[in-house]
Amino acid sequence: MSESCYITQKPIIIQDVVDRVVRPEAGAVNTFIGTVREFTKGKQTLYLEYQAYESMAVKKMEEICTEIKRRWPDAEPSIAHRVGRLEITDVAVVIAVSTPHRAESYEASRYAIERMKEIVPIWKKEHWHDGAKWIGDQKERQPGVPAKEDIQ
Amino acid sequence: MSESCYITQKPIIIQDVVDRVVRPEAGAVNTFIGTVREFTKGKQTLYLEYQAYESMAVKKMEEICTEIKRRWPDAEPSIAHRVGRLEITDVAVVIAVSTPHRAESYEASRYAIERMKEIVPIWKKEHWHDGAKWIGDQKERQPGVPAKEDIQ
Amino acid sequence: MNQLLFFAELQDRVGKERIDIDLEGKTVQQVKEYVEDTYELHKAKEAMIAINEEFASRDTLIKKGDVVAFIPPVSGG
Amino acid sequence: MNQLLFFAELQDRVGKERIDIDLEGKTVQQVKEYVEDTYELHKAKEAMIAINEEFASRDTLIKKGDVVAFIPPVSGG
Repeated sequence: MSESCYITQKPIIIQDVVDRVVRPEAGAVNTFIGTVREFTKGKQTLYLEYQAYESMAVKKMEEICTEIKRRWPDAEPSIAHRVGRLEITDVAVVIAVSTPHRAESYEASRYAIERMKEIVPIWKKEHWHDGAKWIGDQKERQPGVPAKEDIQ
Repeated sequence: MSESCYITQKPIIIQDVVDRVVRPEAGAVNTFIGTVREFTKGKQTLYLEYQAYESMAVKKMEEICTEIKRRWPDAEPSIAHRVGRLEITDVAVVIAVSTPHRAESYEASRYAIERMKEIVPIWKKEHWHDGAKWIGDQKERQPGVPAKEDIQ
Repeated sequence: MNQLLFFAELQDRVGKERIDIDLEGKTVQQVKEYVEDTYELHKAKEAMIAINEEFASRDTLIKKGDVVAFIPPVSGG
Repeated sequence: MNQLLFFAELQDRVGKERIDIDLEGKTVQQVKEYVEDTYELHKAKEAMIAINEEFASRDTLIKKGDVVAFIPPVSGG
């Protein structure tokens, strides 16, 4: 059985992520694919650079999969994230979740991408004509340790 | 530009459907993949047979894409449906919707599969050990013309 | 003349996917009753009718050359 | 001894991805203050700290051999 979560420097093969969750018990697979967008708030991106704290990132991705199986016991998730330099329209992340029926596949897939953006140590640096910047969505987070992890 | 909606007798290549919607303006692609499930309400399916009123089905799939673009103007959808004999875990339908941001990709993708099950003339016949039956979800529909189409 | 198309269970029951027949001037409702009676197809009632690939309401009149299709409850996806 | 790891902007600012340093007995909060002062890293405040790949609260004590990582606000996906 192949790992359900992984980080790679090579282009992610969507079919490969889907193959990890397709099974006779499932009638639905929802897939979320994050691609590199050219314009963000009117500013043109030339390319992105993704960096990961790889060992911890895989651990956190697996944690998200565990959370999903706890919430949707019949769900089978898989998550792949790419690192390194990515060009416009390149695939940065692929999430696939299979479930017996379709509603849960959408819910669990959405949950996975939201959690990815909260707890998985991966960062992107946007490169523009006039500079570059590591992006981190400070607004959505509390400084220091997030309340959730603090409590657990 | 390739067609955004199609019906095929051959296995659907997920990447092919995704390729039809990936573009620089989009940062998100949501994909719904319907696969052949082995057990439905405890009954084992051996294989499925899909039949379509092909010309009308493609027209209705395109109509769904038009509806999506009306509701989510930045969305780009693509829908592929397979016909003929499908084995367990085979892919029957692939929907891909790209949008600038992720929330809309989920919403539009969900909308597409729900509408597929309402207005697209495609039918499946379940084959079991002890027989076979064309499936049609009468409960969810009104006999005769659906109110929606009646009004339009 | 018109084409009358059948799919899924109705096709199996009628034994044909297509019948050439003159339906001009009939309403959709009358076509359904005709098929129900001729082929002893109780299920025809549950079907929608599409005329030239568009769903039609029951009082729509069939015109010359119209392609009339019985669309049983769909189950794609 | 401990390993202190930096990523993203902090790594660029510190100029290294890893520093070997003895942090035993310090709290997470003290490590943050130390890094802030030593590297003039204002942004260190916004970072979370992971000890051995798990997020740690500010009063957690660093033990011998712990791998301590600064995790700036993430932006994957």
